[in-house]
Amino acid sequence: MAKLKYYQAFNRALREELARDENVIVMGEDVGESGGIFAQTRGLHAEFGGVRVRDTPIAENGFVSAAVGAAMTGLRPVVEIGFEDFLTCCMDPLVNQAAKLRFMLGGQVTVPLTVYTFGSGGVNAGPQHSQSLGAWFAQVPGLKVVTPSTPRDVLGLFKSAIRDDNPVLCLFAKRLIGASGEVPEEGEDFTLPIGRSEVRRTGNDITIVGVSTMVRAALAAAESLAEENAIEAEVIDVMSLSPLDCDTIIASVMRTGRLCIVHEAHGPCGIGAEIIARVSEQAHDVLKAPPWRITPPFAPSPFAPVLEKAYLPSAARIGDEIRGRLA
Amino acid sequence: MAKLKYYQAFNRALREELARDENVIVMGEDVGESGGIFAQTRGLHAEFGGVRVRDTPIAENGFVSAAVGAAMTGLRPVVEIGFEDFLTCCMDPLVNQAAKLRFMLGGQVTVPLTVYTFGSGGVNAGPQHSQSLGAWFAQVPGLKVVTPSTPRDVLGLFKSAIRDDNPVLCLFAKRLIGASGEVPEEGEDFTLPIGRSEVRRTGNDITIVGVSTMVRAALAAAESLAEENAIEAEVIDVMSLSPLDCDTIIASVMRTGRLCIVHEAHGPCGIGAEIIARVSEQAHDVLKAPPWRITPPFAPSPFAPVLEKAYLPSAARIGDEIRGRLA
Amino acid sequence: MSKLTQQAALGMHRAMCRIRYFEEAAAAKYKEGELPGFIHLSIGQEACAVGVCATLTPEDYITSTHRGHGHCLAKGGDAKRMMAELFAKEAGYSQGRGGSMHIADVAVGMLGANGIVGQSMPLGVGAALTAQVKGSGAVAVAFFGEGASGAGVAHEAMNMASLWRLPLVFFCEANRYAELTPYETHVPLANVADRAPAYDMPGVTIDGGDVVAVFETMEEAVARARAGHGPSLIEAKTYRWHGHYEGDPQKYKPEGETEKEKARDPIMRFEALLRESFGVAAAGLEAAHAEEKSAIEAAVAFAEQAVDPTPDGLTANVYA
Amino acid sequence: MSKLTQQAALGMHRAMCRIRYFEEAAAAKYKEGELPGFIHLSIGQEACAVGVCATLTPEDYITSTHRGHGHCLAKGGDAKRMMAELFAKEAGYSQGRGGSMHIADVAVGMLGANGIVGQSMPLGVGAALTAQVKGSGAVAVAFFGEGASGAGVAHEAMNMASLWRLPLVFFCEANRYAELTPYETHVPLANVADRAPAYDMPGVTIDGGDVVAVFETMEEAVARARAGHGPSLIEAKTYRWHGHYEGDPQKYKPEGETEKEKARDPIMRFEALLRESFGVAAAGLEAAHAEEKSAIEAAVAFAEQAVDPTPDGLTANVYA
Ligand SMILES: Cc1ncc(C[n+]2csc(CCOP(=O)(O)OP(=O)(O)O)c2C)c(N)n1
Ligand SMILES: Cc1ncc(C[n+]2csc(CCOP(=O)(O)OP(=O)(O)O)c2C)c(N)n1
Ligand SMILES: [Mg+2]
Ligand SMILES: [Mg+2]
Repeated sequence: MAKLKYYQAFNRALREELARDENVIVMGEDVGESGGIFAQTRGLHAEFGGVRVRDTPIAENGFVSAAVGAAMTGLRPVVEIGFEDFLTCCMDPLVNQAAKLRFMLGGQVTVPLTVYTFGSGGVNAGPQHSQSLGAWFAQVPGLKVVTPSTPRDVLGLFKSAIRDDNPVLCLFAKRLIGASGEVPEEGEDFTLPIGRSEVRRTGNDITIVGVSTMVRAALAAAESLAEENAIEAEVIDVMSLSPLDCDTIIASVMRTGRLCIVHEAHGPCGIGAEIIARVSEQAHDVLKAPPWRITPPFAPSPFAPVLEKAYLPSAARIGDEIRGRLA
Repeated sequence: MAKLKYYQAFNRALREELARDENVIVMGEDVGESGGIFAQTRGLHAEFGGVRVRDTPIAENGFVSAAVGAAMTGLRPVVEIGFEDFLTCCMDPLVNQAAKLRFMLGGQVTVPLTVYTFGSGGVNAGPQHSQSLGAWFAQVPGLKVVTPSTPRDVLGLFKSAIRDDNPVLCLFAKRLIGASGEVPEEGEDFTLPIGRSEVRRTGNDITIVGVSTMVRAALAAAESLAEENAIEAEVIDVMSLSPLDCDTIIASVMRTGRLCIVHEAHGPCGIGAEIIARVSEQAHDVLKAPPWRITPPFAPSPFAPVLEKAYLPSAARIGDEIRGRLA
Repeated sequence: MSKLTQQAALGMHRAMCRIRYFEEAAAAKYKEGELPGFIHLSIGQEACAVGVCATLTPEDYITSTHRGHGHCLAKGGDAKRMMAELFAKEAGYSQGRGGSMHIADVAVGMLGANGIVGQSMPLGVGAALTAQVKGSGAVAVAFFGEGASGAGVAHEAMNMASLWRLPLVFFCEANRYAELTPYETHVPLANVADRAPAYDMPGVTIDGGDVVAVFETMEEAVARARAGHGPSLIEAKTYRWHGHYEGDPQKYKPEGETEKEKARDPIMRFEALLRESFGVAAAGLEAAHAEEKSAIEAAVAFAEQAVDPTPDGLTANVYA
Repeated sequence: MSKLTQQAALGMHRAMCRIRYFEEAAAAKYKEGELPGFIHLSIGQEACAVGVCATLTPEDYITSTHRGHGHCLAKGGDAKRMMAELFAKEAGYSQGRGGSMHIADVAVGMLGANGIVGQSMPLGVGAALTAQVKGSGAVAVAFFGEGASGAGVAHEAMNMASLWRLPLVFFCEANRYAELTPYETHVPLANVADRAPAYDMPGVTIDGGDVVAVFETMEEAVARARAGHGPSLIEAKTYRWHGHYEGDPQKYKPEGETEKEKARDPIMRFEALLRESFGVAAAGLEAAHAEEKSAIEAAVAFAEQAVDPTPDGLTANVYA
């Protein structure tokens, strides 16, 4: 095992795929010579050249659509949208083009497109630079959506996304960019399947499902619950919002009888709602108590650190809510 | 009571509001002299002039954002996006501008914007002209979303939307455009509150929540269930996706113990998921059986009539599913 | 005219007839209630589709709009499978999933009609990007309308294509209306092509009813693209004889306008030229008409007898 | 120069100093870790904000970019409340909800900085639309960067403004970079303003370090807008002395470039002119510096002692 930071795992994944398949190209604002605003694409332009690692103008709608056109005709474009909030600027190529073209052309094309972006809050970036919008895309047939929360998952899921013949949206977390973690050694071609959740901690008293940044918060809460209250929480990292692996969650709830979902996205019509709906539909009787969601309040993300701290779900809040219900 | 068609109720609502408040303006493709592709704005250009009833170029991002700018500075723009599918082309002004400006400017502005569009399927318009995307906006704080299913509701909710000081998205249904229904007499200033669901049929055996076009299907199913199986279904028209009136739904489920939600939108992270989540969170114990959703399969809307017919939930399918579970 | 051989010219004439008969048949069948959904016809604009595609090889790409039948036929699409698609049959190009608005034959480089106005342009950028990255020598043509020229993606696409010197031609069919509103509602200039300097690319406005002018102008733009000198913008002034969609009452058209345009029928104009400058006999032209007409009748018969798709395939091709 | 009175010129000089000191203070406090989030400074571009806003009345509107401190100050925003906003305090213009990237004083017609590149332009169209519909006589100015000029909304906004003859000025601050990439990555032309003919509007490229040139060019465009003759496009060639965001290592800048630009400091250039052509004494200029500097120090002190917002207000102003 080697140790890498989240953004380094990103960089390694992209480098490996660029080297492996000459049809892989990278496009986006500042992905070229400058190496990206988070150093995420550093070195790739030098190694693979400006034809394959290409700076774009600020035209998200246009260059994502261009990437769709390129994907239809034989390339495997990997496209950066700097902040997840800017996905608002390229919804049409994602939803009406990439997601639908294979279906609506009767299978005449595949669209092996990867779009990645940095989302979530916690860095005081304010209302237009802190959002988590993954649920929108989980609603769209034809797309896949992954939310890696560790360097290992970044490496494995990003590489799988690039190799997938479908459009895949990789939602990375700004806040985790500098986080370190173990990854397979350099040289190992490591991939992870899209559409599988993982149990990060086992326990029999409650199932906590975390999304992205909230997996860490859930794990921290679980430790304190174990220490202070002898409550053993099972923590699941959902990893893919679409396809959603509900089997792993239901198997857990079968044992724990209790379910809590934590995410940074807003509650209404979010992935937490979807998980509760599926568990209710498929395993209603195993729930010993009402399931619930822990999310930010229904308001944009505030800039002020003191407000954003209160806004985002924390380990303390997760612990308290669970204690309040179980203790 | 008078009788009007759905699009006529639309036209009357807009005419009344244009006459009532000189700050109301209408913008969109073909809303002017031509009177709109569904005759929805017929006569308004002649009555109120080209300054207030304005044809736009095909630039949804630009003209919705322009409407936001106009709303911030004292107008009450009412903006048409012809098909709901084209909301993909103006997500940024809706989500990052209209929804957030009041919050992120600390209350310095209001954004009294109304955006309306014609969604849903059933007219063989194919994958890019048949979508129901309301759940996306229900996830966004700062927006309101209504889904009127009758001429009366069109009249009442559209007028309320235009008067609301917040951005409101009115999701009309193409398929209902020619449907007739009773409305208050011409001259009566009729509005309906945004954020309230209505019980359309009472019953004690199961609660069916319908969205837009699916309210009719649910009512038809309820009639056949009553006749053929002596099952009395309560049918609720959700009417507003945001704010969502879950109290009316929960009050019903308290009596019926059973819940089924029907919508044309895809299941994952849809309003059905949200309703199940809220009912599970707030009234888990009153559910006597697993709740469930009836939606199209997870695929784009197919063009072929024989396929679209099988794709969309129907009264027959609703009836069968309920019979299968209750009988 | 030097560049155009008689054989090529006759092929173009055939293609124009094919499009005309195809769309007339579609209009008739639509009126009879046999075709579901919406259809958008390009009758009157045949010289654009044909003049453009006559300069392309099967390896070249085109991206199209909601008004794409002509483009698909001109690029080599099969009228039978196209008609079957309009009839929503399993034998259609997209097995009845897409219909008229998404007509496509990817095998011949027709990447699809598209229901989102403007998107043909960045999609074309993508096809040209593939050609550039792979060094395949292919070029792409993105069709669009004057209405689409007001869309943000039109600008983004032309800007990117210029910055990256892509092998691409932006071909605007300025047919005087966008849905129910005239050109002037959408473009504050006399010519869409006058925007070419804003992208440092050549721009030219031509008579879109003159198939030879389209062909010759395109030849130059395609040569430029293939040589690696970057994109061009061509605007063809043309006219749609029918409504925006079949069934459109067309109240927005001044009285007599369509009739006046019909008198300048691009097919008739080309036939005059074929007779006068290419020495083609009237009988040859009539034979072409007869053959194309009966081919389209065969396509209709094929489509009518073809089987419906079955609901068990509802989720096919959602994912690869 | 005839149009500019000494009094007005002195006001502009003050405003330039105010912006400079405000942003230098913000940079220092950011470095000390006192300011959260990201901040984008316009040091070096002061002549643009000031030259533009000097031609406007409080009833006129401006829309701004992520780099909006200068615009807000020049339009009459209060340094105290602005600084408090950067410090994320309740006394800030937006009660700490928006921060630097959304700095606004709607009461003086500054409709807000914006974090979405390009959106300042259609938002400005909206403000101009209000002026037109209400017949208020107000004009709007939309600031944007050369990077933003590649965004689809830039095109949509300029097209609409032209079609509707809106009282609007599009003001491009071409500061040589968009984030980490140079002008050439974004614009295939020497000048963004060369796109004006594509919208049938006047376009001019000027030296954005020359506040008088900005002022005079704007006066003409504003007069045109007020007279109902429609929009204009002005491009000011300028330079940002700092990074894209504070903390940016600026590796993409050629060595010595910033220093060379600093030698052409727009404030110093204006001071030379004030002395030479307006007969202003050096002492007067020094006094202005001293006063503006201490006003900014007071603003910092105000912001530092101001109270934090409280979490009970998390959902305030989400809905009206
Ligand atoms: C993004 C988007 N906005 C609006 C529409 C509705 N619409 C379909 S065709 C059309 C007019 C297009 O005009 P033009 O580009 O001139 O093409 P033409 O129909 O004349 O061939 C419009 C507005 C759409 N399909 N997509
Ligand atoms: C839609 C969108 N895409 C990307 C970004 C990230 N971004 C912020 S500023 C910037 C560069 C803007 O360049 P320019 O318009 O020249 O303004 P400048 O920063 O030079 O003042 C970019 C790409 C954004 N905020 N919004
Ligand atoms: Mg047209
Ligand atoms: Mg710049």
